[in-house]
Amino acid sequence: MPSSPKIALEVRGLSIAFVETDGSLEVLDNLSFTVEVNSFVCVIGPSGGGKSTLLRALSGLLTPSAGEIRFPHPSHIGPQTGMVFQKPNLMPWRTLFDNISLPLELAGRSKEEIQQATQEMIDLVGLHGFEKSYPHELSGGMAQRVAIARSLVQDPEILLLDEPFGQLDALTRERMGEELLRIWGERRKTVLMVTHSISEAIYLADRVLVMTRRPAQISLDLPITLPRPRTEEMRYQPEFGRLAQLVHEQLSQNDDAMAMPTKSKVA
Amino acid sequence: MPSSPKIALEVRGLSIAFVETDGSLEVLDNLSFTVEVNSFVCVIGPSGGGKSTLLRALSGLLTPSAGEIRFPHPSHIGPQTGMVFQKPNLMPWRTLFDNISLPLELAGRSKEEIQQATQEMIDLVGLHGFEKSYPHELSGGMAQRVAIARSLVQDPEILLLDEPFGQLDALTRERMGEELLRIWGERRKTVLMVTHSISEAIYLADRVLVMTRRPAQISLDLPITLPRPRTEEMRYQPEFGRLAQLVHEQLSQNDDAMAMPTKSKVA
Amino acid sequence: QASSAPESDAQLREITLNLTYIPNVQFAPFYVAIEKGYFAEEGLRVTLNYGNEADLIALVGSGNQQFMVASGEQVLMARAQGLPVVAVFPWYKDYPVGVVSLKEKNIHTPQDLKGKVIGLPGLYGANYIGFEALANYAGLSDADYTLASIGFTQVEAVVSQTVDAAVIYLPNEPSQLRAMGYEINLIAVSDYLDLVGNVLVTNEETIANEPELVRSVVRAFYRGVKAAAENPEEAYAICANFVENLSEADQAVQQAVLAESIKLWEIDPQPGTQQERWENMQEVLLQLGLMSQPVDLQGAYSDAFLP
Amino acid sequence: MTKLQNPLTPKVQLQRLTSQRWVMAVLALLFGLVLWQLLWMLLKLPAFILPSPAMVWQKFLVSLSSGLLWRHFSFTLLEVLLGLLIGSSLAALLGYFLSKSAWLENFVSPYLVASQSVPVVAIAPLLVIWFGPGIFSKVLICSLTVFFPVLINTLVGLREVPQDLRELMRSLRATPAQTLRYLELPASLPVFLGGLRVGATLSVIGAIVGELVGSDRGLGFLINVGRGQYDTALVFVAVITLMALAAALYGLILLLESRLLAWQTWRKTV
Amino acid sequence: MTKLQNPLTPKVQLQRLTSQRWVMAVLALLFGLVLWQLLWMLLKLPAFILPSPAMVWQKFLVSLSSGLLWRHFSFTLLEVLLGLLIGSSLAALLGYFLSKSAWLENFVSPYLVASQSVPVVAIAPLLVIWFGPGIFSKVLICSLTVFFPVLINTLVGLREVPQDLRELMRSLRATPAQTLRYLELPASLPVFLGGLRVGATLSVIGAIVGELVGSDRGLGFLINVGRGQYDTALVFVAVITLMALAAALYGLILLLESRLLAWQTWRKTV
Ligand SMILES: Nc1ncnc2c1ncn2[C@@H]1O[C@H](COP(=O)(O)OP(=O)(O)OP(=O)(O)O)[C@@H](O)[C@H]1O
Ligand SMILES: Nc1ncnc2c1ncn2[C@@H]1O[C@H](COP(=O)(O)OP(=O)(O)OP(=O)(O)O)[C@@H](O)[C@H]1O
Ligand SMILES: [Mg+2]
Ligand SMILES: [Mg+2]
Repeated sequence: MPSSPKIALEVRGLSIAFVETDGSLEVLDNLSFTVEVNSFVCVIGPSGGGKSTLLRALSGLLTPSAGEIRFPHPSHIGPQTGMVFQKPNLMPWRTLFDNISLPLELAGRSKEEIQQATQEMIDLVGLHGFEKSYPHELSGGMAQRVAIARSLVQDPEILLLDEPFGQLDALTRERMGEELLRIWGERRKTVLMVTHSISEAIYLADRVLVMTRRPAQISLDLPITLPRPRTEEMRYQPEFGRLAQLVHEQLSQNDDAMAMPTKSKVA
Repeated sequence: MPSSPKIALEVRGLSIAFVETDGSLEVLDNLSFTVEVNSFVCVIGPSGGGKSTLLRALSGLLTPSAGEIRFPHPSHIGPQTGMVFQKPNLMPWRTLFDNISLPLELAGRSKEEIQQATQEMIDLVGLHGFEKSYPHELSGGMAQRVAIARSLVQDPEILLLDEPFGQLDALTRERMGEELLRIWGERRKTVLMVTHSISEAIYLADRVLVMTRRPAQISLDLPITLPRPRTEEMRYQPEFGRLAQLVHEQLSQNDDAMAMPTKSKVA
Repeated sequence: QASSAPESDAQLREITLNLTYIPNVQFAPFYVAIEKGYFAEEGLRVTLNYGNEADLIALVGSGNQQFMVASGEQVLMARAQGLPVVAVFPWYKDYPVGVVSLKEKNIHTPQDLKGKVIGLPGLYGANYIGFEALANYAGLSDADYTLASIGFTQVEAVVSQTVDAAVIYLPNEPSQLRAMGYEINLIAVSDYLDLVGNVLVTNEETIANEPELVRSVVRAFYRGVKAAAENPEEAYAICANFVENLSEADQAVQQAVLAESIKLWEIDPQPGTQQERWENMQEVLLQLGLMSQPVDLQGAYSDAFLP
Repeated sequence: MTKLQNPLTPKVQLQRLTSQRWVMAVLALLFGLVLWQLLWMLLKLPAFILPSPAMVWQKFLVSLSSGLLWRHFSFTLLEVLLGLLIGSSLAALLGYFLSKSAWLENFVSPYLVASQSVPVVAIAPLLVIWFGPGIFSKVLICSLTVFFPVLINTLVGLREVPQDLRELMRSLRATPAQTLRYLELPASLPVFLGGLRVGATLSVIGAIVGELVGSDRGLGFLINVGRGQYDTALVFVAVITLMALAAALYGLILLLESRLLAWQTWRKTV
Repeated sequence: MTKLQNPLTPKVQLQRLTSQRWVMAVLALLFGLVLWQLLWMLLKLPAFILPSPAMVWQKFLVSLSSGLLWRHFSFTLLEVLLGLLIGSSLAALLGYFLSKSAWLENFVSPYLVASQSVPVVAIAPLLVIWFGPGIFSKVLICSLTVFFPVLINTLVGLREVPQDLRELMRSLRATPAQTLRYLELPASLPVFLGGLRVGATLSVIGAIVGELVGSDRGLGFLINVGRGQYDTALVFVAVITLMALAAALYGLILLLESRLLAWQTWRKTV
């Protein structure tokens, strides 16, 4: 855990609503939280709850209806966020290699640097041999790994991950999680990750934020006090189970409050 | 379990290889299995292993390089398969409602029938209120639920599901699984479902097929003898754990055999 | 295609002569005058430019260009719209338009056109005016015949009998039809009406500021006309230097075109002889409604530059 | 959160206004008129080369009240509409079949390209002989002009139909007709409509060219008459009328586009 | 599994051959020639209206060896290439900026549409006054002809750039120039190239029209010469040459397309 609680990301009173023909759809309602530098935060919540909307607002793709988002840490010259979208979002005309190297090209890195860093990432996500494949020739999980590699290759200060492991098999998923932890540990990044797996959240994070149904608020802000490095055995320790139980209960409660999710609008 | 072992689907010696510039990529290698009528089979395997390729071959979208696929059950006039792709594959110009009703329109059903059946499905997958939303206005999980609803609404004899619950949160995922079981139980369908969750596979299926790395073969064909209806408690019974252990081991073994997945080609 | 006199003297004055249509044996006098150095003797180096008649009149009228060849009625109509163009030399003595038909159609006089389908390029320009003048003269009204706008496809239309007769340019289409072996009847407008034909045109500004230039151009051109008319074979040979593909074209037809053209030329222009042609033309234009008011004919043409 | 309505500040109102197509079009028109008047005053070109807006307006009123303009305009309009209809339908039809067969496309496209590069005046004799000097040959020329851009955009549009959705339709056992109606048509619509935009604009030129080659009616003929009589104001009236016709057709297609492609609009946050 | 190579049966070989663009184009050419010869023999039209292939071939050789054809062809080629280059670059440029600003597009598009519907003949004197009678005014006309289809397809192509990828570029803090180069250019390329296909074909027509209006060089002029001298074989030679020119340009763009859009090919199973 970082010793001095410097703030990497500060969200205050964030509300987001989409214009609809017959009013507006409130997605986020007066959300406030902070993320400390070098911490690993997982966000968990119901489908359609507003997690992706939150991440898109944080990376500047959406203008909030109200509230503010700040990146106060002085070392950040501008918000250096890297984003993994929920969809792989690959460019169909670029090979796997070129999709991963895109951020480096944009940053104007040298040829050799690009070659080396990209190849490293390809090996990391287990796609060696597919460098020249085009996105439509990849399986769902392979495409998702390409997207992860693309976000990691640029080495950003803050990583925003939107269900990055959703289409990976259990083993690959675990391996990718381990790799993420390793990178996070080595390069000391701030990570905000959306996931649907409670155990994954607890296994990886310093803190788990549980979101309610739309309009989303944070119903639980749970610090994960398990020591690091985390090991497979921890998953079977009572503390892990207790934490998982807490999150699960909170999710169910949120769910029960509105048994069948329907759309509520502000006219 | 169906009493008479009628065969819904028969795969014999199925091999599939993709043409590449420098040879060919063997994805499936001499695969053989049968699926009994009204059974629920889950397929599990590594990312990029060939599961989606198998499903696409079964629904007639790919021509096998060798081997044959048959649907011997006499009640099937032609292969009446319904497919949920790994991606939602929604039509961006159609509303949520119209995306779900598409198969019914193609089947030439009456207006009222379409209206009723579609609305039922929308309620089932918890998307009431979003009937008029366009795909780009949906969250990842919502889009996936639309795809599921679209495959269910046509009421096919054989359901081919390619990781249908990948982007759903834990609770919605469980609920959708229950609904699938209910529909399967009521309408007696044959289901072949790809999933990455071992516990989900065991909880839902009559049989779990574990696939190896590419070129894929079936390394384990595990009958799940847990009684039906399945309940939440079963997840914590020793039998469930034993089965999960078996699958997990098999997957790890397959994985160890080729620690880092690389591409192998036939020149 | 710039063509200069044999002696390319830096002292020569550059002028552009604008011809309508494209390089063609019909413009033989110009080619002859250039080739034989008549223009150079006047101290002129000539560039020939080809273009659309209406465009060129607008350019000459606006002072953008100085000299061109135009049909007489164009001069009147342009002046009616305020373009200060002036005819300074009557190149043609006859109006070069006629009506051609296959012999078996038995069309010999304007009256025979009654009830016939007559093709012409369009309801504008020299062909239209010539035909309407002829019909008018013969006492035919619009109801007596059918006009078909067929573009410049008269030969094809006559041959394929899409039309009974076609309005044509006297030297051109008849020569071609004869060469193709068709027997034809020809009604020339000039057999019935004396109308002003092709003239050399400049603008009032040039006449006022450079009368000597006008005189030089007319003089050199007139020498070209006479030389070509006197020795058609030589003129035809000279044309080949100016008209592309002429040696590849059907020699008989092209020689016939030149011969027929020469018949229309004014070889001996005298002051005063133009008067009637211009008056007749003005009358026709007024009758056809192509002009609403008469113009002062003394401004439209000038005998002052006749050699 | 109750203040979700956007307040209608003057700036917002201005933005709304300028985002309206017709407002900008009217502004552009006014701007053009002013420019024309300025040009006329500055260049001092003679009226038979560049008449003033007032002179043209005068002529417009005269030719309108005499029925002259309407007679020729309606003829051209008929040609344009028929040509556009026939040309674009045939192009869409052929495009569909060509897109289904690579060898057919390879066989036919040399002819198509060749047919597009022949200037109408060069084949006018044949056209007039084969199809007569009436409206038919003009509609034909107009259709030919419209044909190519619509065809190419149909081909490109159909090629761009997402392969994933094609697979979806196949998995739903859709017939070719259903695939056309439910997938290919809507998916290729944006690009197809782009072709139609070009086609509609070209159709006006096509009709005019047809009329210039040989006709006794239509705006093209009116241009010829005006030119023949050195009545430049009349030429301008005819040209401006056909500009307006082209603009109207174009606007109509934009309207159609904004209707049919409404799903493309991305909802903003409040 | 060792039999993964596709055996080269005669049928497969035939399929491979017919999928080759040039093979089908040559076949089409031969087919056209045969048809022409048959037409000529059956219709028995006078050579003045329809010359035989042999006569045209003869004329082709003569005008080639005399340098006549080459002189005019090279002039037209220059016009076409310049016009295509200038017209499509300007169209792409303007299209890019228009796509960035709805109000600019609404303001400018009436002018664009209007400019497209003005027949060249109507403004020929103005063109000559402003740009002289030389090659410049022809290149201008040619550029204008090319301009519109390329512009519209640029606009449509840019509008069709997937929103998701735009968001990706924004999340990567790409500059507008980078977004253009890495996203907008490749993503809109298929539709843009479609516009270029139309543009290239039209450019030939544009050059010819410019030459017909007033010029003393080029294939358009040669057509006029042939028609004026009743040398129909020469007209055919000129027309066929410009058809070939258009076809060559078109083929070149198809080649470019198949290079640049190679990623679109979907791998088959063996
Ligand atoms: N562009 C948009 N226009 C309109 N509504 C939108 C848009 N994007 C998202 N929404 C709505 O906002 C809500 C939240 O969507 P969001 O994608 O943030 O959910 P999520 O929590 O990421 O869900 P999931 O886990 O399924 O991905 C949904 O109801 C969705 O319909
Ligand atoms: N159209 C194609 N062209 C070439 N190769 C392909 C194509 N489709 C799939 N492949 C290759 O086939 C292999 C298997 O892909 P498939 O999609 O079947 O995997 P999968 O088991 O579904 O993986 P995942 O769990 O990641 O979705 C991959 O290596 C992929 O690159
Ligand atoms: Mg999401
Ligand atoms: Mg898959």
